[in-house]
Amino acid sequence: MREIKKLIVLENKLISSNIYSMVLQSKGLAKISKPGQFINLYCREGSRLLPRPISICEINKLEDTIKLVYAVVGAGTKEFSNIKVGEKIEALGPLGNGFIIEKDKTKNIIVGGGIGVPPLLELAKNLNGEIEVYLGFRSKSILIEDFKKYGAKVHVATEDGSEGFKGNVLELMKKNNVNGSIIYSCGPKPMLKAVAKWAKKKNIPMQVSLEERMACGIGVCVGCVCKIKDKNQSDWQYKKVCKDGPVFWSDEVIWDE
Amino acid sequence: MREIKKLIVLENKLISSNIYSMVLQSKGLAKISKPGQFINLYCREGSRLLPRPISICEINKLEDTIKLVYAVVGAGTKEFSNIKVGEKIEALGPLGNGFIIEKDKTKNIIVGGGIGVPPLLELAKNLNGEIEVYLGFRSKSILIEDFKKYGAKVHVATEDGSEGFKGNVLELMKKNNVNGSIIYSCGPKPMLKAVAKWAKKKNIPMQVSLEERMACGIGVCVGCVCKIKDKNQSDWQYKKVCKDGPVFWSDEVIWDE
Amino acid sequence: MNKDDLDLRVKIAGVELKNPVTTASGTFGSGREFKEFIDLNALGAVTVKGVSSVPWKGNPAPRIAETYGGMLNSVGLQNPGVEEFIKNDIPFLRQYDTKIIVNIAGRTIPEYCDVAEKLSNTDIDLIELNISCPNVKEGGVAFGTDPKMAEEVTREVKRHTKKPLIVKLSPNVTDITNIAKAVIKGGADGLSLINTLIGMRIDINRRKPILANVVGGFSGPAIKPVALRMVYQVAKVVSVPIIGMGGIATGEDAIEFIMAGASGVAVGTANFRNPRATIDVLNGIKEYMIKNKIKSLKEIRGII
Amino acid sequence: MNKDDLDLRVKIAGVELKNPVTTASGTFGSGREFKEFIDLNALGAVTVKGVSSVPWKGNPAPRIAETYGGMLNSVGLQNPGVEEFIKNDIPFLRQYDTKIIVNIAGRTIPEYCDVAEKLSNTDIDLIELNISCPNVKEGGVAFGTDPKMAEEVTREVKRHTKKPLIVKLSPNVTDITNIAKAVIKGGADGLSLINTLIGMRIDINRRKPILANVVGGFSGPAIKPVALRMVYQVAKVVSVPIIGMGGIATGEDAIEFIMAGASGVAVGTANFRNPRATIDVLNGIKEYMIKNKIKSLKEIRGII
Ligand SMILES: Cc1cc2nc3c(=O)[nH]c(=O)nc-3n(C[C@H](O)[C@H](O)[C@H](O)COP(=O)(O)OP(=O)(O)OC[C@H]3O[C@@H](n4cnc5c(N)ncnc54)[C@H](O)[C@@H]3O)c2cc1C
Ligand SMILES: Cc1cc2nc3c(=O)[nH]c(=O)nc-3n(C[C@H](O)[C@H](O)[C@H](O)COP(=O)(O)OP(=O)(O)OC[C@H]3O[C@@H](n4cnc5c(N)ncnc54)[C@H](O)[C@@H]3O)c2cc1C
Ligand SMILES: Cc1cc2nc3c(=O)[nH]c(=O)nc-3n(C[C@H](O)[C@H](O)[C@H](O)COP(=O)(O)O)c2cc1C
Ligand SMILES: Cc1cc2nc3c(=O)[nH]c(=O)nc-3n(C[C@H](O)[C@H](O)[C@H](O)COP(=O)(O)O)c2cc1C
Ligand code: FES
Ligand code: FES
Repeated sequence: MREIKKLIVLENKLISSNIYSMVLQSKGLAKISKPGQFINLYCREGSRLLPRPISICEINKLEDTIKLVYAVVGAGTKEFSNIKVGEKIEALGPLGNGFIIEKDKTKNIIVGGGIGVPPLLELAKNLNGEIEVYLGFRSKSILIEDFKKYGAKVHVATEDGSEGFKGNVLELMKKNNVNGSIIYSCGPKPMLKAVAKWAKKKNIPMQVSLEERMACGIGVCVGCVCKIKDKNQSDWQYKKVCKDGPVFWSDEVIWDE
Repeated sequence: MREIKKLIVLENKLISSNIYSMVLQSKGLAKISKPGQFINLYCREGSRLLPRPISICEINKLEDTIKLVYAVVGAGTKEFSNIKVGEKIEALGPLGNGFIIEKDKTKNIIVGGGIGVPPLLELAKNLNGEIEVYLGFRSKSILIEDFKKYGAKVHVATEDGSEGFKGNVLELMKKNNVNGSIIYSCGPKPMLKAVAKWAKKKNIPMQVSLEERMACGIGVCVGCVCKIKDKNQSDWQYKKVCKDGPVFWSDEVIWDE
Repeated sequence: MNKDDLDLRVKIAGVELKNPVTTASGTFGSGREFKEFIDLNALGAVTVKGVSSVPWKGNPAPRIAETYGGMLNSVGLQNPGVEEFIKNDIPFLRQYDTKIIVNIAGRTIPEYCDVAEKLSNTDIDLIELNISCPNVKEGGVAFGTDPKMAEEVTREVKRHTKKPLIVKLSPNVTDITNIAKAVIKGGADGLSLINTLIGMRIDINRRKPILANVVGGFSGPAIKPVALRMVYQVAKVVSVPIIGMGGIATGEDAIEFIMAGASGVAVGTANFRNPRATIDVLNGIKEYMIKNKIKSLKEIRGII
Repeated sequence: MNKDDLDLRVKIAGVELKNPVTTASGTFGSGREFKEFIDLNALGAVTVKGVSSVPWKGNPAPRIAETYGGMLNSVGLQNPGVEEFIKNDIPFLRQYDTKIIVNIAGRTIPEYCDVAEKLSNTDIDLIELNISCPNVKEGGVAFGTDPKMAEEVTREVKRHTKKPLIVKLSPNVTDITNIAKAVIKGGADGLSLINTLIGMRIDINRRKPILANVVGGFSGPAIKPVALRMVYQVAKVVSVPIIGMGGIATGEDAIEFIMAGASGVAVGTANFRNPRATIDVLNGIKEYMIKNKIKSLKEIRGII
């Protein structure tokens, strides 16, 4: 039977302002995880009932560990940041469907924004062919060197121009005249929406990893929905980000919000 | 200004089944505490809002420490029992009025029951004259040797007869034909009530330390009341255990519940 | 005394459950997602999420907000409709040795009746009529807050189905005993209480309500004192069995509800924090019974 | 922007408070016990615990029960009566630069009017009429759940006092906007909401309710979503100022209430966990304003 596991924290360190990298001894979780999947982390503090979904950033099957990279944005992630190495954290996973890796694609484009970047790292490790990575941040970048390690060509845009291109990631892509056979993307909704629009014009298939507020993370509460077009595109349904996603084809998604 | 203080836990050890002894570095609290006063301990777990009132068992002014002895009866005391030496706990105190020590009394009788015994220890240290201590327990005793250390003569009753006299503490007192000039008492209400009735017959003045469910511990919520007769004994008022007590003269108390 | 000596059976509206533990509608789907975590055979009943006569799309996201010790939801009864439910979910649940309670939703009396009628000839055990969903504009909550409407919808649904009928009440009323008496007059064979309170959270950074729907149903341990009080109040004035719910997460919680007068106990929001919550509650009940030498729950039901 | 640039003033029923933070009645006494912990001059107002025309003994103990993220109380408005209050507490509070809001209780309309009248010629700033105490059998809660009675008691009290009148509403109603409109028709100059929900806890070992009074008033962070929703609903339909309360423990909580439409914010149960809670809330509001470049709370009040 599946269960919430208590995983030992092997590393939990600040890697950028307010952003932490946490490595967990995964009790077999690494073996069955795929890029783009996420796990539920549970708070100790009982007034915070709901799990915090965090994407898997790196999987190490050999050492049976997984790495998460998370931003401290509220009380739950603050709690996580205070966990000391050697302590345990309750976790459930892997959850959701990861990216659909199209092995035959010769030129992969990865587009990430802010705290949407981490799940793309494990993805990069698993792609064949050329990989071009476009990452956008408000100011400071994360994980650049890690992407490079896996042979990807990395382009950075920052809103304040403190690193790489000054502007957003799509502007940089346009400037570089990007082309490719597939786009994998994760980041803030406005970014995904803009890139999806551009990809459609360029006729490049694109996968997007979405975020939504969740209660269960396992497809039960129907809380975490996004609008997804029906096959024949005549109508749409609310699909669950946690179970049907978090990765969708961008042309299925209705971006109205 | 007064404030909730974070006190370092210097000791937190099991001394009997489910009963712990906790020593705190007191940040000046020891200096101003008196026997029979209590402190509020606050839980870390935020779903448990209310402070847990715990009597001061021993005061060490020289080392600036206080000792508490507490039973694990619910989630809050369970949480306390898991605190490791070196960690901190939030505390407010000293609270309430302690025992009124009548220095001129030549024969002091101390009557304690169960987890009501701890505050009587610091009291015993502060009494002049002869001290006879009667302690009742369900089965296992606590703190006997400590009382002896301060020159008290200790008599033990246990309900199951596993230690000392088999029966309750009042039966033992009657059997021993106890007499004295004052009684100080703390323990379960039925015990206090029975001893108070006996003391009245024997015409021995008696102080009782009461317990009630509390919210604030500082006299604000009016939650922790007991019925106390007016001076002229014609009527009664609900008085606050936390602020007007926890120690009352037994003949003021209306024992109807 | 050990676990085998315990008599955990309870009767709800004429149907015997092997133990009092069921699931709160909408927090357990139809059990599919939980079969990986627990043995569904262990449950007294599975109460499935609300079904309506035709598919409902539900409300826009965000639909979830966390609160102190609880949560808000504004799912809005998204469901594929009763026909899909009958086709897919009844056969799935019938594989297990557990009773099936189907929670039904509607915007109008005919809609409610249609679902009830369609379920009439299926292999389910009980219908739970939800007249208390705060997330649906028409019907839903109005039926649950007006005694006359509550009685009427109960009577009509009762006329349209052969299944025993439980009515699920809203806590968002001045006097819940009035509504309870009304639906019993309308023919209810049992009661479920409580549905969610109505709550709200604001995202002070975005300066917007967290829920797209502004307000939502408030559930979880935070609401338990209200739920328990209502079960107690209603149990004092009615004689039909009650399924108690609202914040139940442990065996002790369940025992409180049983002492307040509940026959069944449903585990809701706790499932989201702990997918084994139902089993933990059941085991907790058993442990309490053994420790306190209680052979049958009858000994403590409504003891307060 | 720094703290000195902020304009925190709010007007409640014609009275200007230097900042929106006050105390919830019954959780702060008359401030005496708190002067050791905080500077009372820092508060916009002190709302004192309920006073009645003659001394009230209150309910038997236990009067307190903890719940998940909240608590129950069944104090039952124990107080020494309005005359003692006038003699002892007004002079005490007048030493401080803070407004005085006196919460008044009664079993009958004449009792309410008597208190209001006696306070009329004293040096207090506002009267808060409590028609919503769940712990008093007669009057109390009934006045707060029936719009007609709520209107009537408001009108009569208003006739008997020269002080501006705030009416404090009960959340234990089907539609709080009805009661709000009724008391405004009766002459209320402002509203306080919410009073406590009604809740219950059972001690499963003793097989008895924890509270001697069986049920009690439910307060604390657990109830915040209900309080916030009600403030929002009422603010949308009335134009008098509202003092929001129910679970406020941080500056962020207070900002949520202000965005929902509250002018003042009262800190209640949080005082029991943290005697400095009022000051922490005030500082939290200021920090939020500075961070978000908000000069006056007007910019965000009722923004939702
Ligand atoms: C599929 C998925 C993958 C994610 N992966 C990552 C990741 O790899 N790294 C990372 O830093 N963050 C990730 N997030 C966002 C992360 O879940 C939130 O930042 C986190 O839950 C905030 O918790 P908190 O207690 O600190 O904040 P609070 O605001 O105090 O949380 C209150 C509630 O809101 C929810 N919530 C708040 N923000 C979000 C959000 N953006 N998305 C979903 N729920 C939210 C919380 O889960 C909680 O229930 C992911 C979210 C999803 C849905
Ligand atoms: C003045 C005073 C002095 C005390 N001194 C001691 C002491 O020295 N050693 C000791 O072991 N115990 C003492 N107690 C009792 C102690 O406060 C409770 O056992 C403790 O609060 C239980 O907390 P819990 O979370 O473990 O139990 P839970 O039952 O989970 O607590 C739930 C709520 O009930 C309250 N509560 C439960 N039992 C009691 C009780 N007996 N009295 C008051 N409140 C209670 C808790 O404070 C909490 O608010 C004293 C009580 C009072 C009033
Ligand atoms: C996400 C969610 C969905 C719900 N859906 C339904 C529903 O479809 N029908 C219904 O009657 N109640 C529904 N409820 C209410 C629960 O069944 C239950 O009455 C309520 O949540 C209180 O119990 P709890 O605190 O244990 O969750 C839902 C609750 C939640 C949290
Ligand atoms: C112990 C206690 C006593 C209270 N006494 C009163 C009272 O005398 N008059 C009144 O109007 N409200 C009274 N209340 C209600 C509070 O003022 C407040 O409306 C309620 O507790 C919700 O706020 P909170 O969650 O911040 O405590 C009391 C609440 C508590 C907890
Ligand atoms: S979070 Fe519950 S269905 Fe996705
Ligand atoms: S605990 Fe609040 S007055 Fe005693």
